[in-house]
Amino acid sequence: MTVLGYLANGLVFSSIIVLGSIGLSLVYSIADFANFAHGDTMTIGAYSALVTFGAVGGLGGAVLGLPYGFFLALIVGIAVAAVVAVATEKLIYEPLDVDSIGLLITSIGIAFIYRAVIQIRFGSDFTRFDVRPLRPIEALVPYGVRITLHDVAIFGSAVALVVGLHVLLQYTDLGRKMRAMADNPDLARVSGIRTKRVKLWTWVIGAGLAGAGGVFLGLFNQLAPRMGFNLLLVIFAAVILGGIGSVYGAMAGGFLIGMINQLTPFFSNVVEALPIRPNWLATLIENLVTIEYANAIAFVIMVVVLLVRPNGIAGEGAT
Amino acid sequence: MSLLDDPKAAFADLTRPEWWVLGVSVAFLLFLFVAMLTGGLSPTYFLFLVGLAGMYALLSFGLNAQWGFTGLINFSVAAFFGIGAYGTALMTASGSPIAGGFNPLVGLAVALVVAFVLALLIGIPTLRLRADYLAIASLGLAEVVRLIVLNERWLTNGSAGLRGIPGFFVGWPVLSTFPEAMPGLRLEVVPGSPVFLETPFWQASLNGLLVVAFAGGAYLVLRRAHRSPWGRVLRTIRSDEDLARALGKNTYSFKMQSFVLGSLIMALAGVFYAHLNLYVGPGDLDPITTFYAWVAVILGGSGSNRGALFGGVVIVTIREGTRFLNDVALPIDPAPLRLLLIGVVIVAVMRYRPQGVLPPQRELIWPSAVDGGGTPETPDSGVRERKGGGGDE
Amino acid sequence: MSDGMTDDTTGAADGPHGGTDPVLSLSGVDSGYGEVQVLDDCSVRLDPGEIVCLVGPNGAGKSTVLKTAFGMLTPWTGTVEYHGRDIGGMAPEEIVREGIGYVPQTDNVFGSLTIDENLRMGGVARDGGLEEVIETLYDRFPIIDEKRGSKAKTLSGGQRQVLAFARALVMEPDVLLIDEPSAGLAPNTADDVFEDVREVNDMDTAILMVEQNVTKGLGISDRGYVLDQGTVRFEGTPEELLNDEEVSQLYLGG
Amino acid sequence: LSTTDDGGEGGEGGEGGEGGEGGDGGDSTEAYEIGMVDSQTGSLSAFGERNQRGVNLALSRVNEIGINGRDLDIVVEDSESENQGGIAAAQKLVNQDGVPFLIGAVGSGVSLAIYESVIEGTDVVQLSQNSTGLNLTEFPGLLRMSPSGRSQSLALSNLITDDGYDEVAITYVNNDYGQSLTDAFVDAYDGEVVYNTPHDQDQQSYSSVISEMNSSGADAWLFITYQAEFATMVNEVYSSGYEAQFYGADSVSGDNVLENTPEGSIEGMKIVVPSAPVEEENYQSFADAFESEYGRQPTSWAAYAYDCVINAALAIQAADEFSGAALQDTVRRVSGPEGEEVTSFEAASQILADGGGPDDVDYQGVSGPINFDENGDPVGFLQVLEVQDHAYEGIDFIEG
Amino acid sequence: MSDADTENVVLRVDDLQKSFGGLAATDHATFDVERGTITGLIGPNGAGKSTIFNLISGFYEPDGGTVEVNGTDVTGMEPYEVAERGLVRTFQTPRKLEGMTVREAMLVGPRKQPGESFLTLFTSPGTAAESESANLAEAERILAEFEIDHLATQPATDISGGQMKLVELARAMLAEPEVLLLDEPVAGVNPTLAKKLKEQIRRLNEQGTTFLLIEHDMEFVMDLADPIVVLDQGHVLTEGPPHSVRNDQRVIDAYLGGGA
Ligand SMILES: Nc1ncnc2c1ncn2[C@@H]1O[C@H](COP(=O)(O)OP(=O)(O)OP(=O)(O)O)[C@@H](O)[C@H]1O
Ligand SMILES: Nc1ncnc2c1ncn2[C@@H]1O[C@H](COP(=O)(O)OP(=O)(O)OP(=O)(O)O)[C@@H](O)[C@H]1O
Ligand SMILES: CC(C)C[C@H](N)C(=O)O
Ligand SMILES: [Mg+2]
Ligand SMILES: [Mg+2]
Repeated sequence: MTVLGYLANGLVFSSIIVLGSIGLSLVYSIADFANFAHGDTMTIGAYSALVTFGAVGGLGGAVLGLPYGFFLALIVGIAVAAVVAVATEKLIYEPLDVDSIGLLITSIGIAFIYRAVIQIRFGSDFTRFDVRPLRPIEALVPYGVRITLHDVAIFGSAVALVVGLHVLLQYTDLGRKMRAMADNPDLARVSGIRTKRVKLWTWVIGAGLAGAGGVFLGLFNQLAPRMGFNLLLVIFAAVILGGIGSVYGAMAGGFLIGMINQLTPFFSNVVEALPIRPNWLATLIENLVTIEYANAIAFVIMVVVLLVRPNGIAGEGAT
Repeated sequence: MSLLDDPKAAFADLTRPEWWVLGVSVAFLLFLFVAMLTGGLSPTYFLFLVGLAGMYALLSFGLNAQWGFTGLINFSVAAFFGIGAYGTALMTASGSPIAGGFNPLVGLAVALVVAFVLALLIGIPTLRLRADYLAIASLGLAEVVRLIVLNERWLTNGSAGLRGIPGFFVGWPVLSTFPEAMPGLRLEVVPGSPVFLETPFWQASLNGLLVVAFAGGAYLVLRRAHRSPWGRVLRTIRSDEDLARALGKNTYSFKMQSFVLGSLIMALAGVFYAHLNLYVGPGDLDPITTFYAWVAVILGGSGSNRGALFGGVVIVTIREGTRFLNDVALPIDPAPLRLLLIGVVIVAVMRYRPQGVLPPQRELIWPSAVDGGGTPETPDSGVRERKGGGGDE
Repeated sequence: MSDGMTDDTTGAADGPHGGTDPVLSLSGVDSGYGEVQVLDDCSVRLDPGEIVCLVGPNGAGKSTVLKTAFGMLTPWTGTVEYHGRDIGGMAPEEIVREGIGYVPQTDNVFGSLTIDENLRMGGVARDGGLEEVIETLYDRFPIIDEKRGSKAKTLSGGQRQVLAFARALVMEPDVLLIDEPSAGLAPNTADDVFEDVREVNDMDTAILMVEQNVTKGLGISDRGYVLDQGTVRFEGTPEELLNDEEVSQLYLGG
Repeated sequence: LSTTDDGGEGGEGGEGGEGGEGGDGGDSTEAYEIGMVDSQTGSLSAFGERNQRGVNLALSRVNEIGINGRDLDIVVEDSESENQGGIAAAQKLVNQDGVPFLIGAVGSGVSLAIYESVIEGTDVVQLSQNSTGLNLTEFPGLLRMSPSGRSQSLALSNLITDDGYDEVAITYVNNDYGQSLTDAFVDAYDGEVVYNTPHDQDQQSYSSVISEMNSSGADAWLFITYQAEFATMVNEVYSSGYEAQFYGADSVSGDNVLENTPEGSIEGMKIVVPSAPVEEENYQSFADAFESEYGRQPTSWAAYAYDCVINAALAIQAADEFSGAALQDTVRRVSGPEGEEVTSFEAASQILADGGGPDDVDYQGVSGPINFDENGDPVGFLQVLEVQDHAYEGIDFIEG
Repeated sequence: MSDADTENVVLRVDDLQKSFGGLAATDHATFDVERGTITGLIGPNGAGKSTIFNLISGFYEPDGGTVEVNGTDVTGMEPYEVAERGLVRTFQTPRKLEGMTVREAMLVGPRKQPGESFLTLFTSPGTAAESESANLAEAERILAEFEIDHLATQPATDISGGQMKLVELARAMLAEPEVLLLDEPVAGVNPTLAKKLKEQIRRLNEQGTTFLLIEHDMEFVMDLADPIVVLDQGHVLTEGPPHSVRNDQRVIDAYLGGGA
């Protein structure tokens, strides 16, 4: 595969990570805790879409190899994830009188509950959307890029969602209110911001994006009760890398992590091609820059990035 | 003050949640004791649970010394735990690819040294920087250590894990043969439900002894260190590092001390684990351990040593106790039920004991200084009398 | 500013003070934090168009009075009335909409937002005309005008204080509660701020203010209260307070 | 309080009350209680789910008839697919519930961990339902129902050589199972292994792995991994447009793989699986019963779990007391080569009830003839499956 | 400048520069603080007073210029190293110590406590205990002087704004530094109490502590400080005894305004 090919794969995978990290980061800055149930919220979105798609079917036509019904399912997935998150906020988090780390622990419990419920309802085996898998786009293969129309759809929808969010944050008061709240909740109330409402919107957006991420993850790979949880570590890494609590940072972080994840084979090619001396060092590095160590490499790169940009990619306090 | 010096005062000193916890703990212990005597709970299994609880308590002591004391976010608990377990296993196990056959004391020493070096390696570059650095670097460290253990077969035996680990007391006088030497006992408290105490029980007792020694030692060290000027500086750092720096504290050095101390205690938990289960594998470095250590610290109340101890016990109760709830037949698929229960219990604890079960109550002032000072504990201004019911903020 | 409010209440029962109804009054309020009581049977009244100054030792409960009036704390007993309506326990974000503004003593700016955004946040509950008000405020406070695009956390202590004051003015409130407006201000800037308080007051806004700069604070006030241990110890015109030997000794540093 | 000498009590591993009670066999009407450690949650929970279907089916078979007039009861504990969870589960079963017979576990690593830390040194019988890792062979005390991966590896190497490939690319799941099978394969294979890299479980994408396999130039690709991971890889291979001849070891086959991969994507793939004798009538009836109960075809994993339960039940019936020591003695013999070959619990139990001893029965499982060897491994048949029209067709039988 | 002068100077700020983006917050500022004085530092809001404190105490790295404490160049040193050389500062916005009581928060003040060494805790606990008792007694004495002794066991975060300033000041005094930098110690403090604090500072000064003091309360500064350094837009506008500064037209224009 060519560099272009790896990059293309990276773009698609990044799209999913980005959707996950934005929500995590948003909730982090507004509700002020690291939500460990975020991964499982993605799972909820995916399974809701699965049920919906199963019920409505293709609905006639298709775009980018995806039946209309799938897009309806996507919307339902987003909606259900958002509703579940809002319900959890109302029923569990809001009545709690604990600090942020206490909320974090609570969210671990919530994550278990979500996952157990899904496993009780759907079993623990994996499954896929009933969408016909596609072959790579012929025109791109000569360039070493092997992606399908589905991949294009994932990337395109993710970009649309991210742009939509950007517009929302930039051109409506909501974004500013969110930042004000993240900064100083008491003063926000003093200024007349209805903080509970802002918080609910945050959950809606964060969980909705997570739901979308889950649906795409299911399309990209497959659905399983642990799918979201397995992605959580990567998403956390992306969020920290981007500078905790910064939405645009999370986008950048998610993008980078997704890329690195897919680029390891390319790195190992590069390392092999480099004239490293002395020889033992070359051997050592070649042995370490391999797929086995892919996740470790991602982390090492992250730490290096942090050393270069001490405040995360987006810089301190940026949103 | 300790219970031994002055039991009365020690009791009078207890806060309300402490009374609550003490009461519940005593009741729970009594319950377990009765269960054991009547054959409802096997003493051997109970001792295994004690071992697990001790192990989680150690992990949570270690994490508490980092997060609870100083606010250091360490996501590589599993890595230090694994270093402890693998350190001793590689030295003592018959299946070790590099050494093996050494006395477990050597294993203990090696494990601690490796954990020490690793803590320095990750602390030196990150502790000078913003708090998130440690978080992310430790997240990475956990993964790196796990992958090395998994992939470097020449060193760690890879995915096959290490077998043939001796018990901790092998080679010690008396203790090494103690379980076999003890006679089998038959206790019959409730007629018809005899309780047998045989070799596995005595073996489990030794393990219990070991973990009590480890955890007790760690607790004593931490308790003294915490309620002291040293612990106070750590708490200042946790709350406002700049202030500590302005007052002339070398915060980098303090953070390093706290980080290393915590890491060593985590490694100790690993050492115990290896000699408890007699087998270690790469799966033992799974991040789930980190996860549970965090839950333990926070359920117990960050910053409190007693809380950390309690948190360790709570984790085992949640994880293993739910197995018993599972015995009750329910009409749904039992498999994920325990997961569900664990989730519900965690949420419930946070709901009903929000400050963590035992939040830090004590001031970090050298005990004798406060007690000797004879200052009134209660504020004496007339305005601040307590009034029941009241406003919320 | 809602003029209608004032009209509504003119018909209501006469208050204790010569026929004018207070816009804001705390009567017999006990209040505090958690289980700790701070205010003890505390009564404070603000008449239309007045500037009232609260003075007293540190920890007397002055800030607590403002917080209770503004819904940050719920009174345990007693009432908080705004134009005769009980607003005790109403949430601050709603009280803002009723026409009361509040400048907290500490943590009173959004550090990670720019000056401009801080002011916009002050106006989230406005219906319109936001841009115009903000421009007027910039004109009035050149010290922050220069820094429109800077993050508030980079401001000096005094600049911050001005910004906090300006933020509360964006709503053009009916009643303004200010906690130590001059703390940390250079003498000339403090004078400016007091001048501004006056100006705001001239536009029909009643002001309840806490001040430690007693000479200047009482200097622009119509009435003053001395608070100690959560209770009103003295009440009177500025002259009465400043000339009272005991008050001056105990509380005003005289 | 009295002192017992060590052997005197029939020496169950556990001291729990119930272990003692069951000691005297026939009189009681209480159910016999044995334990099982399964992957109910965690990364192998899908296998656990399959196992439970087999277990439940077997239990209903056994309890229709009963053992000495008593029921069989299985306490299932969750290993969370992890060593720590597995050990804790086994500790509870052995030391608390006092079971003398423990079925467990799924992953080879967990089975070994349990053996090493709980079972070894006691006389509790451990019988793993699914572990195929090679290392289990080194522990004669640890029985398993699924045959060792060694025979699979040998069979795979022959198969690939016979198909004329002298280069192969391998990817295996990075655990004891994957590693040991791969090592055995590499040892046995004469051609060149041009790519040999592990992958972690539960990843969201394996595209780097498959793109490297593709670049390796080998035309034969061997997958030693689990179903979910394999399905992911197949889909990625398909959507990348790569082509190769696929080979696989046991855990890559299953209905769920077929259901979740596109038609044609694994056409012609050959998989060596430890096999139930699918031709046999007893398997057919098992499969039918399974299908009518669960609406799907059984996997070989369910068949192993099924056989574990039946074998345990027979061992209990044949033993003169319900203790670990006695079961150690009978567990191998009821399915061992001596005795009359029977293919159902009903028939076997009849022989025992008619006064037959453990050596008078040779239970032939639905998963194979069983017959544990001296290392505790079953003889096991292997079957070569080929994917034809997106379905598995048996094309060959190999004896282990 | 003679050696004797140098001896007398505990803090020397020489040509210090610091800018943020385009803004020169400190613009070639130069002044000395002589041993035994209470030196006032005044200037309009945003003049760069707090920035200079940050530069001196090592919280900011200067873009140029040097800082000397007791004759040692401390430019670029870590804050704790500067503090070890005898210079301690307070913060303008009081620092809140979460999870600590007022007296705990006070006890962080004393420098070089034996109990701050992990080893000492175990090797000679007696020493640690002794110094702790002494520090605690001292802390309680100062709290009483500041009229906040009734707050000793209150959570340090649950006190009024003015009380926080008092704790901040009291803690710095407990550190017993040679040079104490106070950033607006009496802003928000009740005038009656401020008067008392003035006496405290004066007494401490007589006992040998040198002060550099930022304050907008003119009565307070003019009474206490001599000399006074006036800062404007990052540089020293003028310097001198209170009466001359007070009457300097530039100071009146930039800072004091008509009312002073
Ligand atoms: N970290 C920073 N980033 C950007 N600008 C800053 C920063 N710190 C201070 N400034 C700017 O530098 C100037 C000087 O600020 P400084 O806090 O030193 O003023 P000050 O003299 O202490 O004022 P005050 O009396 O109001 O406290 C101000 O204009 C302020 O906005
Ligand atoms: N968040 C809080 N929790 C508990 N007690 C508090 C809290 N804030 C203030 N207090 C206490 O309430 C009393 C009154 O505080 P308040 O802030 O009203 O005083 P104040 O009169 O405004 O003083 P200052 O002039 O110092 O600002 C003080 O004794 C203080 O210790
Ligand atoms: C159920 C199977 C996937 C288990 C696998 N054969 C192992 O030994 O790990
Ligand atoms: Mg106040
Ligand atoms: Mg300042």
